[in-house]
Amino acid sequence: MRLVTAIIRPHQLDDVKEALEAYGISGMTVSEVSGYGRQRGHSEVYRGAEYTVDVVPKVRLEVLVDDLDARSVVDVILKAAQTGRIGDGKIWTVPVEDVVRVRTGERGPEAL
Amino acid sequence: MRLVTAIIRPHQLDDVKEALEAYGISGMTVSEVSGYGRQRGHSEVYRGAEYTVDVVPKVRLEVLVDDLDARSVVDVILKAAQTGRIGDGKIWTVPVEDVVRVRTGERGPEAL
Amino acid sequence: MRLVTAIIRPHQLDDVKEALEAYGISGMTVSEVSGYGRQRGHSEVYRGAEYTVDVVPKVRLEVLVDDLDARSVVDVILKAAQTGRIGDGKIWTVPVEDVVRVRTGERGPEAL
Amino acid sequence: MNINTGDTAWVLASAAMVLLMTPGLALFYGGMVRAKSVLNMMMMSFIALGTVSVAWVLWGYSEAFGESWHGLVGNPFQHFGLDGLLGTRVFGTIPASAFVAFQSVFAIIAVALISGAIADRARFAAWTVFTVVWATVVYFPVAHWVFAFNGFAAHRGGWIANDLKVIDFAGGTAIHINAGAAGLALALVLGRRVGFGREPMRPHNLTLVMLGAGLLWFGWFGFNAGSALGAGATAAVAWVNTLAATGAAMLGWLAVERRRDGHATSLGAASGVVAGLVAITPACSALTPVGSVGLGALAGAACAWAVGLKFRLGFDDSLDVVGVHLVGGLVGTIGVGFLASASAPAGVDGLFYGGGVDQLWRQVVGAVVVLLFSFTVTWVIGKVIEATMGFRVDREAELAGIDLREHAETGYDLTVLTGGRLGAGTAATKPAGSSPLAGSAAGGPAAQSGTKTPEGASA
Amino acid sequence: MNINTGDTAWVLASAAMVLLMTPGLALFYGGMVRAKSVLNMMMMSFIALGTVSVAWVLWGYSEAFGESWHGLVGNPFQHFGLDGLLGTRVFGTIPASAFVAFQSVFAIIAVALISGAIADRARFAAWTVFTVVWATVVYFPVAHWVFAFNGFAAHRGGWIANDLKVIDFAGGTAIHINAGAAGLALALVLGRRVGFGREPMRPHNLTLVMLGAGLLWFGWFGFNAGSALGAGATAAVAWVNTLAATGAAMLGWLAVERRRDGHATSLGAASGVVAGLVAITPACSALTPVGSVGLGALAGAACAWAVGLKFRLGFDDSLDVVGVHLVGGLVGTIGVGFLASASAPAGVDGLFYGGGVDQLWRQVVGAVVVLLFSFTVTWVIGKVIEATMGFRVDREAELAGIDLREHAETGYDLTVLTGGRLGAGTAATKPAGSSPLAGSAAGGPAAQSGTKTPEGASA
Amino acid sequence: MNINTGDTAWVLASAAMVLLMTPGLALFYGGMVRAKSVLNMMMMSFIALGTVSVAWVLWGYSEAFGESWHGLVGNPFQHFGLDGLLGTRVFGTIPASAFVAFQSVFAIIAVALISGAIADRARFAAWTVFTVVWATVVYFPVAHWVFAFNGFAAHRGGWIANDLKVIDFAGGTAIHINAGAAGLALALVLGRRVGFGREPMRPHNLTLVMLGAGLLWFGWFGFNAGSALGAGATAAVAWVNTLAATGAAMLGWLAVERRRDGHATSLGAASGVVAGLVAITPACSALTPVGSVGLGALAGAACAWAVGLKFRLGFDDSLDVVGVHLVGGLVGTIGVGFLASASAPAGVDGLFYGGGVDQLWRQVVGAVVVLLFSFTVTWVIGKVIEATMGFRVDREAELAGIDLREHAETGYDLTVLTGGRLGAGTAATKPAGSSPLAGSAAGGPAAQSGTKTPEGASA
Ligand SMILES: Nc1ncnc2c1ncn2[C@@H]1O[C@H](COP(=O)(O)OP(=O)(O)O)[C@@H](O)[C@H]1O
Ligand SMILES: Nc1ncnc2c1ncn2[C@@H]1O[C@H](COP(=O)(O)OP(=O)(O)O)[C@@H](O)[C@H]1O
Ligand SMILES: Nc1ncnc2c1ncn2[C@@H]1O[C@H](COP(=O)(O)OP(=O)(O)O)[C@@H](O)[C@H]1O
Repeated sequence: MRLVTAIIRPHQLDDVKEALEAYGISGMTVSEVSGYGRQRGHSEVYRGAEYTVDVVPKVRLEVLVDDLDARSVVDVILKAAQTGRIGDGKIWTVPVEDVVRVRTGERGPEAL
Repeated sequence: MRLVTAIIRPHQLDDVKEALEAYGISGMTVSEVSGYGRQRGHSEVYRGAEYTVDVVPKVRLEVLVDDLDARSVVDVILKAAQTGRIGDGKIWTVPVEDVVRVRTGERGPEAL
Repeated sequence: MRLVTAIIRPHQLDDVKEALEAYGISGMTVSEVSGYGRQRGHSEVYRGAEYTVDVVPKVRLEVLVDDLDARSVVDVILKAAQTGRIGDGKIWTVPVEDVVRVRTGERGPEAL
Repeated sequence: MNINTGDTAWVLASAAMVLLMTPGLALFYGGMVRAKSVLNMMMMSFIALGTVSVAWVLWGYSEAFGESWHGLVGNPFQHFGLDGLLGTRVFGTIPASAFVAFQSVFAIIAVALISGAIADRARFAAWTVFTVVWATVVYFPVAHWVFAFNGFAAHRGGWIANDLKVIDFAGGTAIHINAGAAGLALALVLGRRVGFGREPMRPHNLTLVMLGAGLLWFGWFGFNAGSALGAGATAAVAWVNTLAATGAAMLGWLAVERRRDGHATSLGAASGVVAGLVAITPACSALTPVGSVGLGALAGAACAWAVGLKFRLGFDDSLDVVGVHLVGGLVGTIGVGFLASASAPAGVDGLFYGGGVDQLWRQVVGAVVVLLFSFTVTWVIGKVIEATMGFRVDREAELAGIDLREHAETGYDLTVLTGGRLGAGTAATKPAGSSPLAGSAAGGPAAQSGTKTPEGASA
Repeated sequence: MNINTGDTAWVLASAAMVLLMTPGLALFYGGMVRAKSVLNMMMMSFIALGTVSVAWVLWGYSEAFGESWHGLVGNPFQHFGLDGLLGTRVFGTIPASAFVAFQSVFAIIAVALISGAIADRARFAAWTVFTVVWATVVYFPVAHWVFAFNGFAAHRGGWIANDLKVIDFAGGTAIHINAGAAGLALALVLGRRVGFGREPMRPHNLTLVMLGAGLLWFGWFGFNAGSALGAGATAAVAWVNTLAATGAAMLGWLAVERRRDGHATSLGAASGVVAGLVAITPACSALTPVGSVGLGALAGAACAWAVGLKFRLGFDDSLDVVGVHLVGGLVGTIGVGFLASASAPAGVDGLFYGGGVDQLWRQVVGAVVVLLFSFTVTWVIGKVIEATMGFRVDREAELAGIDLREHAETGYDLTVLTGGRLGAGTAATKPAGSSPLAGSAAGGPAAQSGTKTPEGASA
Repeated sequence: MNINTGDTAWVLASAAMVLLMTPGLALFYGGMVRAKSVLNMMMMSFIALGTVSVAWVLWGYSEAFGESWHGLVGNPFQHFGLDGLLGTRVFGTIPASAFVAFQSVFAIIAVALISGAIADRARFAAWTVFTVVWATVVYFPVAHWVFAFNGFAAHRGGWIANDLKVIDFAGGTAIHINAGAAGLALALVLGRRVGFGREPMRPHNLTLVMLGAGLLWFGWFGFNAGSALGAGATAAVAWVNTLAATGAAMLGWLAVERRRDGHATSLGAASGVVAGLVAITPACSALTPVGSVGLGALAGAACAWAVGLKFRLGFDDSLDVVGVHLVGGLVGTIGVGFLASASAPAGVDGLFYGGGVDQLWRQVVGAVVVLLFSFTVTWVIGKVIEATMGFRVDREAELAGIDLREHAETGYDLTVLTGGRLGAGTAATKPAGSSPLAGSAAGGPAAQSGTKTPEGASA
């Protein structure tokens, strides 16, 4: 199995979720992160003092998938998350040894 | 070494922590995530407009363990986190190449 | 490619970011986590009832790097994050199969 | 008699200030619970603003201040709907309606105070019913006993004010002992929260608690000094005593904390403020400022100690209605018997000022009778509601958060994850599908598919 | 005539209470938007406190209460800068300046109310200009029509008050219908938010909403009872009616929600409070308390239903200025025609009390004229601003959050990630580099390099 | 003389409004610091409500308004414990106790204002001691100088009011210059925060700041208009001037920001409000409304510029007590010398109105003397406290957050991670183990082991 992790724009999350669902992926885990990269942050000014916020809010998506699906899932996410402007994010894949569904104790592909 | 990651119900966290401690695991990293899966979210109504919140609050647990402990740790978490109802979560294991303890610079199993 | 993950003290984040930038790393993803380990939490008292908070706020840093950089990046983080006191955190490395830059669809080292 | 505009101005301003105390209480309580039940906690106060207002106008005023039946209860039909009070009728030096206004907000907050005892676990519908029943069966009669003086709003008033002659200037018995005893009864009827005494249930937002304490303190000047029903020396002395006792109570509470727990906390400061305000409520016309400092310090310390009782005795008075209002109310009401000074407006000497035990026993009897009456009747009301409609939410609702279950809302949404989508099936959205306008909001076809939308493209 | 200190005390206190309503409104509105636009939402109210205060003092008062030009508008130059009102001049029983004070805060909140209709998307500079223009072209004249009675502040006043003789005690037409119609016009001019009707835009902080509702209620006693311009029976009756209607409206709104959506919500309670306050505003001197309960219940239910309209009709009145203020204002203003009772201070019988349709048609005409005037003129103002300086931010700003774009600020920073560093290039920091003191803050050389600092070492 | 109920009503209401300013200040300041020190920031204001209230009642009033010793200080023993002021004694047209009440809240807020200068780093015990010492050694004497008029509360009053004849209606010198200079002194004594001028320390919750500004503005009408000690034309003019100057100051501040930084911010609006209120405080009885607009605009702009000073000069006046209160107080106090108009209640012409420099030099001397006195004495007090008990927390406490160290509390707990468990070892829990009731909370054996509990099973 594989763990596909994607860092995307918060506003693309709904589209990505829908695309994954359409592909047949039924579960994922989402969290809030701050991204640091080419995309510039912004400045805030408080009583004349300027603060440069160099991180940008992003969303991290984690999807456990079958080995065979890994490549397609990356593509599905890629397509739904792409806007073509700096800061669209990254997707990466890591091999996973073992997956367990807590409710049932099932292991391997059945646990997904 | 292995990294065991578990997505569990927030309310089970205390039990899992205690179980891991009893097993002899002394450290872990916890974060808040939103889960999306079979477990349904809920609806909220504001001035007559209904919002469907389809994510469920979950907790992510990350535990670095020795290769030998990996399987047992998964079992310990499984046992403590299981309620048998939809939404109990997942546990997965990923191989780790290198672990360093920042304080001392120790590497490998000693760093755990 | 490799994914270097580091759990560090929040207050060290700026130093680590600057060190990585100096080394030539241009992107990373940061999130807030709660750490559990040797470092003790603290107690709070509300109307005479004591609460023991056993987690400590930490920051998780994720950096995708080229295989060749992995070791050096770990060292850079180690140096910048180290204070020598309990609770400095961990750094670990995981092999990554595939990285994609969402904006362009580039894959592999170019995507970093 | 003629209306005195100065007195009226003060009473109307005071009434508005007391009205603000109930939202203030909602914040004070709301900040103390966990984030997942803040709205329900606040709603328990807010609904009292709705139900008790209406009940007051319809029958409550009349039940409390209509012609008395044996000193026990006013005639609820005499002024039903405030009949006969609109015109030029004057009570003392103020319009009858000004008195109606001032007393209305006392009834509201008395009910709201109880809610702190049963945080996080009461069905909202059941609580709504409770507010009306409790006001009718407990509060209006007790207000009659304590606040209805012979010859003011009616010829014959209540027995505590006129026969027992308890000194209870602004409601130590009628409001605080009453609500405190009722809170204890309900806490016992509903039982402990899931995880009580084991799981941490720390306040989720202490800035709300402190804001609430500030609003309460502000409003309480209307509560206490307004109870003079006029703008003269009595009101002014009550004002000063209210300040002195409250300041001292904060210090008293913090001193206990500092000694016992090692730290003076902001929750302690806010709690001390309320404890002092509670204690000086019955006493503010009867004490010297120095006596008020003493009473306040004592009340602060006593309540700081009393809030630990629930853990020892195992009842889940969640936000310490007993520890603060019942104990504080007792300290204040009985304290009058010791600390009253004839140099104060009430003109009575307490035990410490050479007045003997005459006033003291009256205070004790008044306090005990109200306590027992309120506890007993409330317990019965609670049991009846529990048996008929059910008073408590199920444990899943408690764990997930009562806000979601009872109100379908979340207190805060501070993250970038919007975490939802506009649903189908409600009033607002049902017809939306059929509206060509709504469907094409903001210049594009609604994106229900998984494809990229023009909107998505720029995010 | 002499100043009556009691009346003056009440009017001054009321004026301060009404001033507080605008920050209260800022919280009420601010809590309802998403976290990324809370500051802009609050600022739209705050800026009205700035611009309208100054406009009022310079020409606004005079335009509203100076000598009338055909009952349509006061002479703006007569009391420019409040000329001639400082001294011992008395209006009724209060100093002229007290009347100036009291009316000033009405103008401010009328303007602020409109902002709810265009949440999240208006350029701040454009809104700032709008506040001044709208106050001058719409509010001051309408206030003249409704509030300027012949012979009070000037010999000749406005046509609605003196010729049409609408009963509008505290401003159902001048404030609520006026602001509601203006809100509708602006919502149409600016168009819908990105994602309206599709993306969830749920309230980000309901504790702010409830706090805001509490402050509004408190202040509204000044608004309504203060409009008696004295501390007598009329003020007291207005006070009681304000309580009764508001409580009933909360219950009315919650009842509709409970039936329709299955839950009584805290947003509903807060909204019901405001709906009730709006409806009783014109009526509080004209109804009995029981009539007020009826009017309130009706207003609560009607507004709860009306807030769904925008989804059906597809206009983005973001925070329901139409659903609450326009509809509530109409219910109240027209309701007077039905429910007025001659036993109340206004002394007029409505249709239901045997008074025939005489008062009813006056109410309807007054309401409709103000509605049409306000809608039309506001629409023109909006279009002109749009055409000249632009009224709406671009969609990137809307998506990223208007707070950042328009104010360069973030409402909340609650995390341990400080998320930034002190920048260079502003007033504060520009000279800092040249100051030997600032560079060595806190006993160490500033760490601009990537190496560990002494500070870092202990974190 | 007799009590005037209208005057008394206004003074009592004003006193309550001013009391609310201190919680308002706590929010204003609290929102500006980082989340990890919000409670400590608020507590610095709250504790002043405790200590100064008690000190006032015991000796403070008498020190400020007792019979004067050479115009420098009142006799602290004359009215110790407010002795002799309870009865029917009347000052002017109000009960003596009403005057006591009104002045008490001035003392409290003067002390609380200082705390903004030393945010995030003062030991709470040291600050608590400071509040009492500073009130006694600095505030009560200065209040005597400025507010004690001959023949009002005592035959002989203070030198600034009676000999120098500064016009300082509500306390520009006694409160704002005084607190501002004290803040500067303490900021220097305590030194800069760890990371000052390098790390970002942006406001953690601007909704609190705006709420605080709103409450301050509301209360300030009591502060300024209440200082007339009666409900007449003077109070009404003060009210109007307070509105006009504040609105203009907000605009002035925002204009500077917009020009300098490119954006008008909500922190700027809130700060401008306070700057305007500060400046009009001494001047509100002496200016025309147009003069007030001018003074306000100037104060807003001047303070907006002045808050950058600390970065240039390198002192860490964390929340700009100097930039807002000292500078604003100077603008207002000295501004009177230029802008006073004899048509206003104070009846004096300033330089711009043809009055020459007579009033101007008085204003300058008064301002400078209070500034120097306050700065010097406060510096000494600060140094003594530093040397004896220590004034500053250690740097670990600063980094981890002073709330935890000094109060063992966390401001917010908004996440689903409860992050803790009920501990052992405190009053509340110590005896819990021995209670059979507490151990079996909520119908099950307490789960202390690592096994699944019945509770767990349903989460
Ligand atoms: N080397 C990296 N390791 C981990 N995350 C990264 C890395 N580089 C970029 N990211 C993440 O991807 C996001 C987008 O990257 P950025 O460089 O801004 O734009 P783009 O990917 O379009 O070139 C960043 O905000 C960050 O969260
Ligand atoms: N394919 C997946 N990849 C990553 N996380 C998943 C995946 N499927 C489920 N999860 C996580 O596990 C949680 C529980 O899954 P769910 O399907 O609701 O219940 P169950 O595992 O009991 O069948 C989800 O909320 C989500 O956080
Ligand atoms: N086995 C582990 N797996 C994952 N994270 C860990 C593990 N042990 C420690 N950590 C993380 O590292 C942080 C520091 O660990 P701790 O034991 O407190 O100090 P140190 O690493 O200096 O000995 C913890 O707060 C936790 O976030």
